[in-house]
Amino acid sequence: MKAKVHITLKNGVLDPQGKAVEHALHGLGFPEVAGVRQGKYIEVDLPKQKDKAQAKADVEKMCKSLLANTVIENFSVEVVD
Amino acid sequence: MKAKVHITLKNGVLDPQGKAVEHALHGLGFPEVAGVRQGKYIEVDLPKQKDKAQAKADVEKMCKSLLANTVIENFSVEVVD
Amino acid sequence: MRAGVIVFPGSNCDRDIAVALEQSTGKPTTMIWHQDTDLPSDLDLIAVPGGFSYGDYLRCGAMAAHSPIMREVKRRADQGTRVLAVCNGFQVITEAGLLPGVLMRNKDLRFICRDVHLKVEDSQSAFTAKYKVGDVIRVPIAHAEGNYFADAEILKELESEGRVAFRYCNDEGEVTDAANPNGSRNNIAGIFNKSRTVLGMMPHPERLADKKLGGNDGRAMFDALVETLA
Amino acid sequence: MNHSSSKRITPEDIKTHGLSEDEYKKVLEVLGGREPNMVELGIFSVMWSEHCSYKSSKKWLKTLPTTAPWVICGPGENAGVIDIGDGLAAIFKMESHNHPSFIEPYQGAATGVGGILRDVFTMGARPIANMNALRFGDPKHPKTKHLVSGVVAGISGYGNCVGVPTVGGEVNFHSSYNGNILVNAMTVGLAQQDKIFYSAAAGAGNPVVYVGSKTGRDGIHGATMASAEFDANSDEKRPTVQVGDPFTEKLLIEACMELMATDAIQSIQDMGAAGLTSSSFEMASKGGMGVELNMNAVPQREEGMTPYEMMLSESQERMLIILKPGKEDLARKIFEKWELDFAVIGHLTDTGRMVLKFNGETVCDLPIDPLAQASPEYDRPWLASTKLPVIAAGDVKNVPWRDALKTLMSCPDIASRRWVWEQYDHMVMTDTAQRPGGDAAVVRIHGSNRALAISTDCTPRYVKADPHEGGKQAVAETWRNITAVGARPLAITDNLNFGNPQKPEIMGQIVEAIQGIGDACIALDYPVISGNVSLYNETDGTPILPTPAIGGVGLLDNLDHMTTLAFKAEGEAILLVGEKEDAGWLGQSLYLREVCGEEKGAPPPVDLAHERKVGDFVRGLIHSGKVTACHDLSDGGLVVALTEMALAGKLGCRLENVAGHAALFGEDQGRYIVTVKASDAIAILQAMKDAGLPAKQIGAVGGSTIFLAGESVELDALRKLHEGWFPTYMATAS
Ligand SMILES: Nc1ncnc2c1ncn2[C@@H]1O[C@H](COP(=O)(O)OP(=O)(O)O)[C@@H](O)[C@H]1O
Ligand SMILES: [Mg+2]
Repeated sequence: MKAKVHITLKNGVLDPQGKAVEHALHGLGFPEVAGVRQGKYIEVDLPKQKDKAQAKADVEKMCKSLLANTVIENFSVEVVD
Repeated sequence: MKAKVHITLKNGVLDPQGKAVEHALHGLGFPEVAGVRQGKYIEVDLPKQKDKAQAKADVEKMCKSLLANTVIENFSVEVVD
Repeated sequence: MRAGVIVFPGSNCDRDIAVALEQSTGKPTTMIWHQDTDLPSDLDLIAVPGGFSYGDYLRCGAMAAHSPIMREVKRRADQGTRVLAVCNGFQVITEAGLLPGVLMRNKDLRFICRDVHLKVEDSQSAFTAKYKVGDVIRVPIAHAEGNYFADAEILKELESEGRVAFRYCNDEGEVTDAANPNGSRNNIAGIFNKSRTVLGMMPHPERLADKKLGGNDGRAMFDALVETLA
Repeated sequence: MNHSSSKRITPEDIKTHGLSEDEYKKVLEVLGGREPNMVELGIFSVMWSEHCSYKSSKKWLKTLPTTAPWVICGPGENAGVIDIGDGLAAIFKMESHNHPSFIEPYQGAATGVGGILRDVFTMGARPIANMNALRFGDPKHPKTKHLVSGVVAGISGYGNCVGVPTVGGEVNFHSSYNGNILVNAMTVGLAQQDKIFYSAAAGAGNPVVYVGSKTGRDGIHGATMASAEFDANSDEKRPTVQVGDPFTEKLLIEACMELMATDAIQSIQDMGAAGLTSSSFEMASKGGMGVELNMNAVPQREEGMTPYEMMLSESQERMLIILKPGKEDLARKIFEKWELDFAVIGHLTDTGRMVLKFNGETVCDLPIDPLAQASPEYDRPWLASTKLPVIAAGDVKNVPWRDALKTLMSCPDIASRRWVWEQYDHMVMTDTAQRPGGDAAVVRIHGSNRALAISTDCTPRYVKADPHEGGKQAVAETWRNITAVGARPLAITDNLNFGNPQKPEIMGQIVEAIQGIGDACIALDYPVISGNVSLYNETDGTPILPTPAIGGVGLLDNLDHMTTLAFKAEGEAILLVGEKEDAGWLGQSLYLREVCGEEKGAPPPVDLAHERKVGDFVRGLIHSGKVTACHDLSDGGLVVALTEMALAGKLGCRLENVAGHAALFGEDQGRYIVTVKASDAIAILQAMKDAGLPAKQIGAVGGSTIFLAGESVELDALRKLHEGWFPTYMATAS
C-alpha cells in the first residue's frame, strides 16, 4: 500500500516561495498567472500494510506528529494499492 | 482555471529528504514505513484562461522552464476548473 | 552556572555556543547527544544550538523536535530551567511547541549571513539583564528560514505580554521594513515564553562574543546568564 | 559469468568508454592478449581518463616546485599538507566541478564542495574554511543568470549545512565561459601533524571497509564525462548528474574524525570521481597491494545493480577505509552511532591484482601495477604563444577619471560580490577573523592567537594574452593578497582549467602557464602542494580563457597583526609602495576593456624579485604595528583600490601626486597601498627609500569623497554603483 500526502499552507499564511515563483513566472512571460501556492507532496510506502483504513489512519498520525506543521499547514492523505 | 502540478524526483535520483524523513518516522514508532519520497506540489492560478488544453500546455512550459528541474525531476500537470 | 548544549545530527554551532558559554562561565560545557533520554540533574541552562539538524529536511527543526532528548528538554523547561535556542535551535523549539509560531522561508528566499542590528526590548530576563531596553546591538544572522510567523492572536499576546526580546532595526535603532532581513512579523528576531525562562532567537549572539572576531555585543548575554544563574 | 561481464567488447563500447584505438591496444597488452569484459573495460576507461590519469598534463605538472622545509606532503595524495607550527598542519586542495555545474548548477556546485571537503578530511584534517573560484559567461548571455544563481545556491546549500565557513573566493564574467562555466572549490583543513592519514594500502588480509551513503546509479561515467568536450547535445548527458546530501557529509566528517582519533585506520581515501574504482585501485596501487572485493557486500540504494554500475557509480558521501586487523567492531560502532552505512566489502591481498566477486563468480581480475604503469602519458604538441604588443598609454583614450571610476566600480568584474558571499555562512565555527570582502580571508586557528590567511586568484585575460606572465601573475596575486593582511604566504594549490589539449595552441597555454606558475613559486618560496586539472573546457570548439586558478595559504603568527583594507582615520597618510618609474600599464587592463571597450595588448609583466622585495617589506611594516590599512593593487588599478578602501572604511581620501589615466587605472604588478599615521609617514618613506623600494605619499584619508585634482566623487554614489550591480543584475528577469 502507498499513501500520497499533500501538504499545503493554510489560507492566510503568507507563502514567500509561492510569491517568488509567481513573480518569476511573470518575468518569464506568463503574466496571466494570478497566484502560486507551493506545498509538499510526499509518498509513503507501506508494503506490509493490507488494511486501507488502517494505513490512512497511520499516515494521518504521521502527518500530525511530523510531516505537517498544523500551525500553518493542512494535509490530505490518499491511500492507493 | 487552476493547475495542480506534482514534481517528483526521477527514479534512481538520490532523495536525501525522503531518506531522512523515513528514518525519523521509524524513530517515531512507524517501523512499517518502507520508503518515503518527497516532492513538490504547486498550485498555479490562471483565472483568465478559459481553454483547458491551452492552460495545460502553458503550465507544462512553466514546469520545463522554471518549476521543475528536469535534469533530476519529473512533473505532471492536471488542470481543474 | 552549569550549561549543557544539545547536539543533534547536523548541529553545527554546538561547539561555537559552548565556546562562548565557557568564556563566560570559565567552566566546561556538557555536550548532550540527541539520543540521550535524560539531562544532568544540575543543569542551569540548556542551549539548543544552530545548524542543520537532520539536514533541515522536511521543515527546519521538525525532526529534531521529535528526538528523544527534546522530551526531557521540554520537561526541564516546564520546571523553569533556562533554555537558550539560537537559529536552528529556535526552529527546533517552536516545532516542539516550547514557543509559539513558525520560522518560514526568508522573504527573498535566500540564505543570509550578515551582521544585523537588534533593538533590545527587554532587560528583565536572565538572558537580557545586562542590556538596557532600547539598546541597539550588533549580532550576525545566518539562516534561510528565519521569517517569524504567528497569527494575529499570538502576535497580540506576545506584544501585550512584552515577550518580544529583540527586534531587527537599523543602526540607529529604528525598527523599519528595510532593516527586516527576512520578513519576520513585527520585525521579531527573538521571543520569550510566558515566564521568560525560554528564549528563542534567530541571530547568533555566540558569533560576536569575542573582540578578535570584530564585535562583542553577544557576550553580555552569556555574562548575564552566568550572573543570574550562578 | 554474469551478463555484463560476459558480453564481448565492440568498437562502439571502446569509443563510448572514451578510449582511443591505441589505448585499447594497450589494454590488451596489459591483459596479455585477453579481451576485457565490460567491468574491466569500465575500470580501464576510468583509470585512464584525463580526470584520473592526467595523461595530457602529467609531463608538465612534474616540473612544478613542490618542496620546501615546511611541506609535509606535496601533490600525489588527496590533498597537500604543510607544517604551520605548534604540531599542527594545514591541509588543502582546490578542485573543479565545471561540467557537472554547467549541466545542473545547484547539484554540480554542491557536490563539488562535498568532494573537496572529503579530499581534505580523508587526510585527518577538520575542514575549517571553504573558498570558491567561479567563472561565468557574459552577464547578457541568456544562461548566465540561471547558472550564477544555481551555483551560488548549491555552494551555499552544501557548505552551510556541513558547517564549514565559506570565507572567500572570486567571480569573473567573460563570454568565453558562456558554454563552459568554471566552478573551482577549495577546502582548508587543520590536523595534528602526528595524525595525518594517507591512502597507500598495506597489510594483506586487512579488511576493506565501505562507509557513508549507499551506492546508487548516480553519475555513472561522470569521470569520463568530465573529461569530454561539450557539444550542443550535452543536455542529453543529464542523467549522469549526482545529487549531494550535505547532511550525510556532515555526519561522515564527524564519524571519520571520531574514528581517526582511535588507532583503527591503516589508510583511507574518499570515493571521488569514479568512486569505488579509483579509490580501491589507487589505494592498492600506492601500497603495492592486491585487493579482493565482494560486490554483493556493497551497500546499494537500488535493486538489481550490476558490478559495472557499482564500480563506476559516483554516488556521493562515501569513503573507503583499510582497517587495522580486529578493528571492525570499534569502527562499526562509530558509524552506527552516526547512522551511516558500514560494510566490510573485501580485504587486501598480496597478489597485486584487483579481483571482484559477484554472486560467487569472478567478474574482474586485473593486474594493478601493469595497469597503472601502462597508464597513458602524452607529450602533446604545443605552440608557443605569440607575444602581443605593449600598448602605449598615449594610444589609449583618456576618459575623465570620474566617469572611468564609476564605470569600473560597477562593472561585473569589480562590483561587490556581497550578493554572493552573504549567501554563504562565512562565520560558523566562530574563527573567521576577516570575512569576505577584503584581500584574503583570515581564519583563526581554533583556541590560539594564530591564523591562516587564504586567497584564490587568477586573471584569465592576462593568461590568455601571455600564458607565462599570466601564470606568474595568478600566483603573485594570491601571495600579495595574503601579504596584505599581514600573513606569511606558505604554499599554493592550483586548479588548471583549459580547453582541448589536443589543440597545439591550447597545449601551449597549458605548458607556458605551468612554467609561469613554477617560476613564481620558486621566486616567492611558495610551492605547489596539491592541485587539479580540468581540460576540454570548450563548447563547439570555442575554448574558455585559460584559467589556472591559484589558491594560496599563509600564516599569521599573531592575529593582532592582522590588517584590513578599510581606511581607519581622518588625516592618515596614504602611501603607494612598489610603483616603478615607468608604471602606467594599460594593456589588458579593465580600464581598456570596460571603459574603452578593447581587449588587447600584452598584460602587465610580473617582476618576481621586485614582488618579493616589496611584499616582504610591507609585511614587515605591518608586523611593526605601523600600518593602519593595507590593500594590494589589482583589477582596475590605483583609484579602484583606493575606492575599495574608502568604501570599507566609510571614509574618503584626498589625492595628490597622481594624475593621468595610466597612473590612475594602470594595472602594474607588485604594488600596495598602505595607510599610516601622518606623523609616521616621513620616517616610513625614508625607510622604504633606504630599502631601495619605490614609494611615495599620494594623499591623505578624509572626507566623504574621492577627491583628486579639484574634482571629487561622493562615496555614497560610488557605494551605490559598487554594491548595486550584482543584486540588480540578479533581480532583473532574464
Ligand atoms: N565566489 C566568492 N565567494 C566568496 N567570496 C568571494 C567570492 N568572490 C569574491 N569574493 C570575495 O570578495 C572580495 C573581492 O574579491 P576579488 O575582487 O577577487 O579580490 P582581490 O582583487 O583582492 O583578489 C574577496 O574578499 C573575495 O574573497
Ligand atoms: Mg586583493
